[in-house]
Amino acid sequence: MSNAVATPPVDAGAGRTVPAERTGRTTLSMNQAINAALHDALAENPRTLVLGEDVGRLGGVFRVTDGLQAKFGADRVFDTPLAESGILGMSAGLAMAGYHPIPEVQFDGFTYPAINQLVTQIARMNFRTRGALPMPITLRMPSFGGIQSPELHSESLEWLFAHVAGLKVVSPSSPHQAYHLLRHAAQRPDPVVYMEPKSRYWQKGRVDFDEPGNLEGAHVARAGRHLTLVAWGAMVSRCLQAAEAAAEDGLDVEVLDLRWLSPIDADALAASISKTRRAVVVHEAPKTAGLGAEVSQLITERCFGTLKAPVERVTGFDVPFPSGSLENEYIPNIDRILYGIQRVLEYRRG
Amino acid sequence: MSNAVATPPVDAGAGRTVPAERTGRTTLSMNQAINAALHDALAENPRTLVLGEDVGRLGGVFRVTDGLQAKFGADRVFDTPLAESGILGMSAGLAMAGYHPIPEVQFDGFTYPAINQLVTQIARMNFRTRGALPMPITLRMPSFGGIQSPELHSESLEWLFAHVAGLKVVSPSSPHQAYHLLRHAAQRPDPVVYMEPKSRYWQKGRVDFDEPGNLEGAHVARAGRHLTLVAWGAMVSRCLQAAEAAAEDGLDVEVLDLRWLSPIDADALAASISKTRRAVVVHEAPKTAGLGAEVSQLITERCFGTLKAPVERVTGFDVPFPSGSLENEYIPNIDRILYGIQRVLEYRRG
Amino acid sequence: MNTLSYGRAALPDAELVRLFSQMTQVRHLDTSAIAWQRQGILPGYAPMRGQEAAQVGSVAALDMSRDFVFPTYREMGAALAAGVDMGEYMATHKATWNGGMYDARETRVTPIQTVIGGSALHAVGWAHGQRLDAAAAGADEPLDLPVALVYLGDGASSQGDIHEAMNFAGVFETPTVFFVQNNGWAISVPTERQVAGGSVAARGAGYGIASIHVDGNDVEAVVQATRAAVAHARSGAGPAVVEAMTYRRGPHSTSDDPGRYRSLAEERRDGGVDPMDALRDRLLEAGALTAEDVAAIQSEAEAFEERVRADVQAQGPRPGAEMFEYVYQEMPAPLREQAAAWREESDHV
Amino acid sequence: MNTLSYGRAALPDAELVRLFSQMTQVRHLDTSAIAWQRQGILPGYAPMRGQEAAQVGSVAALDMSRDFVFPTYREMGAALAAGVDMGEYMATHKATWNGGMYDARETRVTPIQTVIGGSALHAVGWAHGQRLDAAAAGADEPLDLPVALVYLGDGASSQGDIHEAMNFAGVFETPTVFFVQNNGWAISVPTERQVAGGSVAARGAGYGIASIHVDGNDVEAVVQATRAAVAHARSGAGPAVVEAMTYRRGPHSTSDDPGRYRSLAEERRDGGVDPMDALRDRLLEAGALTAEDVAAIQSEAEAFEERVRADVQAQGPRPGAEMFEYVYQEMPAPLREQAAAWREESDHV
Ligand SMILES: Cc1ncc(C[n+]2csc(CCOP(=O)(O)OP(=O)(O)O)c2C)c(N)n1
Ligand SMILES: Cc1ncc(C[n+]2csc(CCOP(=O)(O)OP(=O)(O)O)c2C)c(N)n1
Ligand SMILES: [Mg+2]
Ligand SMILES: [Mg+2]
Repeated sequence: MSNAVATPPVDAGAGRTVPAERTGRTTLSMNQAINAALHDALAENPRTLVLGEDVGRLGGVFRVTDGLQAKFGADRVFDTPLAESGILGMSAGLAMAGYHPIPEVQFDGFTYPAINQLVTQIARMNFRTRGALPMPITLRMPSFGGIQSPELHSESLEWLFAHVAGLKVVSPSSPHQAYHLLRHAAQRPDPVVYMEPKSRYWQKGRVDFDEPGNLEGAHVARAGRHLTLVAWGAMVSRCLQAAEAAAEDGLDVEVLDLRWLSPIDADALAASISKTRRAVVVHEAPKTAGLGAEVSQLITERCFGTLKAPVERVTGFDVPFPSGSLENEYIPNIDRILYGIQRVLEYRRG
Repeated sequence: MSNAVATPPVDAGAGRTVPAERTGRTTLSMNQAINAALHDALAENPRTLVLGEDVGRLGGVFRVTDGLQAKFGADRVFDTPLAESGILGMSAGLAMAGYHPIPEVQFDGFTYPAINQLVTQIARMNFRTRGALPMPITLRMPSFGGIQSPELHSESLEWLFAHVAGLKVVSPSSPHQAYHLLRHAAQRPDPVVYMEPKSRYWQKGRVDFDEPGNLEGAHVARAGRHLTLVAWGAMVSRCLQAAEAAAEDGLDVEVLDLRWLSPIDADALAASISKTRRAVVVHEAPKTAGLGAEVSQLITERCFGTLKAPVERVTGFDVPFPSGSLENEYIPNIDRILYGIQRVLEYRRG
Repeated sequence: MNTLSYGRAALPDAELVRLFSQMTQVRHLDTSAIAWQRQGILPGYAPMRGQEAAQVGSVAALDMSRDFVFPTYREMGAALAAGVDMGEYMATHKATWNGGMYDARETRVTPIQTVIGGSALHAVGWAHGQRLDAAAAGADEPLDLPVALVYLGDGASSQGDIHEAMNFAGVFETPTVFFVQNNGWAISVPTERQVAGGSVAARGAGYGIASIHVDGNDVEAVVQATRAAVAHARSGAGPAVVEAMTYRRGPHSTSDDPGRYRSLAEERRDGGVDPMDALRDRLLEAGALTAEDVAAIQSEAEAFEERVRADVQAQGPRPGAEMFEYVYQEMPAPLREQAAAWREESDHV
Repeated sequence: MNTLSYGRAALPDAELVRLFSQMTQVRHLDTSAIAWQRQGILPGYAPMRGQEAAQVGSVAALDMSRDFVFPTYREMGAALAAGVDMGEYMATHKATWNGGMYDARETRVTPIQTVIGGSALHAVGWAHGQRLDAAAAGADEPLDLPVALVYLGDGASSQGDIHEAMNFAGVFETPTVFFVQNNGWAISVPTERQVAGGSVAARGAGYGIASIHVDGNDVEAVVQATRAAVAHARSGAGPAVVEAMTYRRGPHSTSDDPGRYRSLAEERRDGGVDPMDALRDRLLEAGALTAEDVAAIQSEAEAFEERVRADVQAQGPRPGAEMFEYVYQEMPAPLREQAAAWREESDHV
């Protein structure tokens, strides 16, 4: 058997024709929304490819690529050998050949073997070649914790990606955003890391195909006056819950879904916190040198004069992500977020 | 030829006997001081090993391991094949066998291929095994820019190492510190990343073998009253120069050499900034999500009530480290540090 | 290809019976663990049905008083054979502690590895340490070294770390045995789309490493082949690769659905004879076992499973404080503060 | 071993003369670049003396109108042969722009790679793209694919990425030629302590990849061998490894001191006959060249070197604004702000 030769797609030729644009509204789970976005990206651009471990016949361990190989054929949606550096390095070469690869890393924690290709090659190729060989690569991976996974299946890597010049980083918090942000990312000429909050894959939500909304920058997930919770990915819904709980105490909490972790929307942070004058940043990654430090410092730089208290961070601890039975001790829960809010409210200048 | 069999050391047996303790003071360049520390670590503990690319016969591309193989033999100081993941993975195995490996990565930017072994294995093995298999590994690498090196020979990776639970990170700024901090690191039961500021290798300084001074936490490199510059590695001497320049304008600037980048000495930051009430953090890495964000936020958390202005960051830009002819545009220079100081001094609450 | 030949001298019946009995325990525990997952006792599990001969047979070739084993997440059978407490082993699947609760130093079995290919270099480094120990002790040739045996799958053979490990092992001539269980699949990807050239053992040749291809479903052959590889490594002659051809008869994990990528007919065809059945029939035929013996062995396995299940069910979550305690040997002050803050907030709740 | 045989049909004299002339340019420029470094014109340089035949010969086997070359930092000769402007090439050594100032898309030569092994997977991905293009266009077998040729050293063969690249190339049967210049050394580490098993080409066998061992100092043999590898890849038969045995006659780089790890006597012994001398003598003997021709070729090379030197000396540093400009195709707002702040502070100074 020649591996190089594609198995013909079930629905041959489908990949070459743009299907009727999706219109209207529907209800989808996040993994379905991502699947739809991948489908439409493949349909729209014949040079878009999906590759990774088990993305083909299996449809991905979370079924995110379900049906795509059957529809678009094994030349456009294909399984690779088990090697993450290989997947990203091959994607770089495909981009040089004019393709738009959408590689998947099967789990967040298996990005580490590919960091060299990501940081020294993909992120820098446009720079190194003075724009001659851009890298329109959309790197997807299931991210963050929350589903009691085995070791290294619950990492939060935004702190790493966000530091790397040449990359952009985005994480959706709802099916609607998941669909539109992925379509948007897959049309960019620069590499974008797209972090999928795996604990939200099965959460259903309304997707409006006609009204994507603004796809750049942060998004106010809940407006409020007294304090701003800043979060992304799976922590957005947790912050919304915390805001509800705080509302019972008469506290009107704003929740800012940062969405883009690189570039960070500092204007949105400033707009929110100039109003609320108090902020808590929430993330799952360990605290030290996590992205919360950058977000806090950006807020402080912009709002020093109006801030009532130092920005508080409610985050994972400076420990390896623990095993499932301890995950609720590690991931910020509603109580810890409320304690963080309380510390900010009770802060008195020393 | 069997590679596995060691070439006998020139000075056979020297590795087994602890040489007369070094005493008194002497003047050494930083690479000589590191060499002396490696020598003494090898002499002190027969289970200490030095390994890496070209560390043996060549004595390292910066001559930091010069003479060590001749002295201690090719079983204890040995060249590896050209593979950084291999070097760190092998070090993990050697640590499991009761050795204390001191691996070298030849240049900062070639740590990327080893990130998986460093982050998922070395940093977590003590945790994973509940203390049964600790990883007393001291990972050395020439770090930072300043000598017009080729691409990827000028990276600043402290932002990455400092985030990783299970690692400790230190960077010396003088020959004296280089000697003592390395001795100290090499005696620790935990993995320590030791970042050598390559632009300072040839800078001479006095080393006092009798008085190591405190080896934990930060170090006040220059006392001052009006503002604190926080820095590490090669930026310490640049900040000292900036402080001298500022002194001409009657400004009394404190320079805090952070030294340990994990754990960060928050008490020392608080002590300094409660006094000066103003701070500028200086580093070579890109600004966004660099360690300056964490340092700034720690200062803000501890000193919010007394801070006169938001902590200012003078850092590399959010771009790949550029080629040599642009390096002075990229690395914070004295002018940029002075501008940063000025912004802090001129800050008025909006 | 630098093929290592190995003796075909038959194993004594008593030894085969011991192996059969161990394999029976393994099979029963494996089958049960899948049931435990369905019953909610375990959040997940990675079945190894069909790989009992490869795992139990390879460990039988080791001297666990001095050798060291580097497993992946699918080596329950190897861990059992190496003497690991199965309650402590299952702790990783119970989500009690990642890597398991057994003492890696005491058992001489490294913690369960989730990173594909992550342990191979450790097995090279550890083995090189044995060489250095021998050199420091002035040991004579041929050496008599402790050996590191690292497990890897066909999928793992694609990882760069495996290549670096084999090359390092070749260059330093470390006493490392790379034991490959080629079970036909890496989740949904079949070996022919994974392993260019088709043979992991053939890779060994590229590094000048001795290698052996063996029927991984024949426990006697596995013992013989692994003994040869271990003896080679032990003597100081360098590393060896053993490629044991077997078949993953179950799903990749309890959350996998193999029906999406292979049919039952294919499973039946590719899986061939079950190694358990083959060994049992052979021992019955040879008169080494009677039907009653088989039944007794099965009952023992059932009793064993019950004890392990009780242990697993009794296992509560670890105290949260351990999250902080085990990160370092020397806990840094900021982490101590985080632990204190965590305790305060947990106590309040 | 899956050895690819190749035709030994002699190259026409005219072609050999053209290659000799190119090699002479390369040798002269290489020698000069070392001098430039001593004179302070370049901050550093990586000499390739002794590898002219391997580099010029391998490019001669390509069709630069459609193939693509993936060099390391030591492929000045290959870049020259591929038509890269040498002033733009030297920009990397002048510290003007990392990777060089030449247009990678126009020249079909990727930027100078400093990460050992970093480009091999790109050559696999790019080549796979050619296969996909052919499939989408419904091309007939045997295919006539554009080929990716990636250079690597003996030292690079130790990197995990090389293994992953060869395996991917094997699995996807990409038209990739891995051209290994085994020059005996990776900085101070000799091949025998680097390459377990001793042969990089032998690694190919482990991936079912066709491979060729060739005398890298014999330009004719290099052309023939590489043509065979390229033809194999072009036809769709899959990747190939060419291992060209040569010798790094100079230091690793202008900051290296080879005296620390090899003696002059060893250099003389291991280096053998200089490939330049061998080819010149052969062409003189065959009457394909006269002594006057040789002198003329040398003068041309000298004139060429002067032009390149003038270009390099004329090269000023790039405007600092380019640091910001080329990071992205779509510059994000915070970076635009940083660029503005940078400009303001630079203008003040
Ligand atoms: C570095 C890394 N990448 C991906 C995964 C996800 N993953 C877990 S098991 C597996 C397949 C492994 O196949 P193989 O090596 O053949 O072992 P088997 O599962 O067949 O025992 C994959 C892709 C992982 N655990 N680690
Ligand atoms: C990933 C990585 N590790 C280390 C280095 C430092 N380094 C530069 S060249 C070199 C030796 C390369 O040897 P080889 O591959 O044989 O190529 P040659 O220099 O002989 O052309 C080393 C170790 C590097 N550039 N990249
Ligand atoms: Mg398998
Ligand atoms: Mg070489």
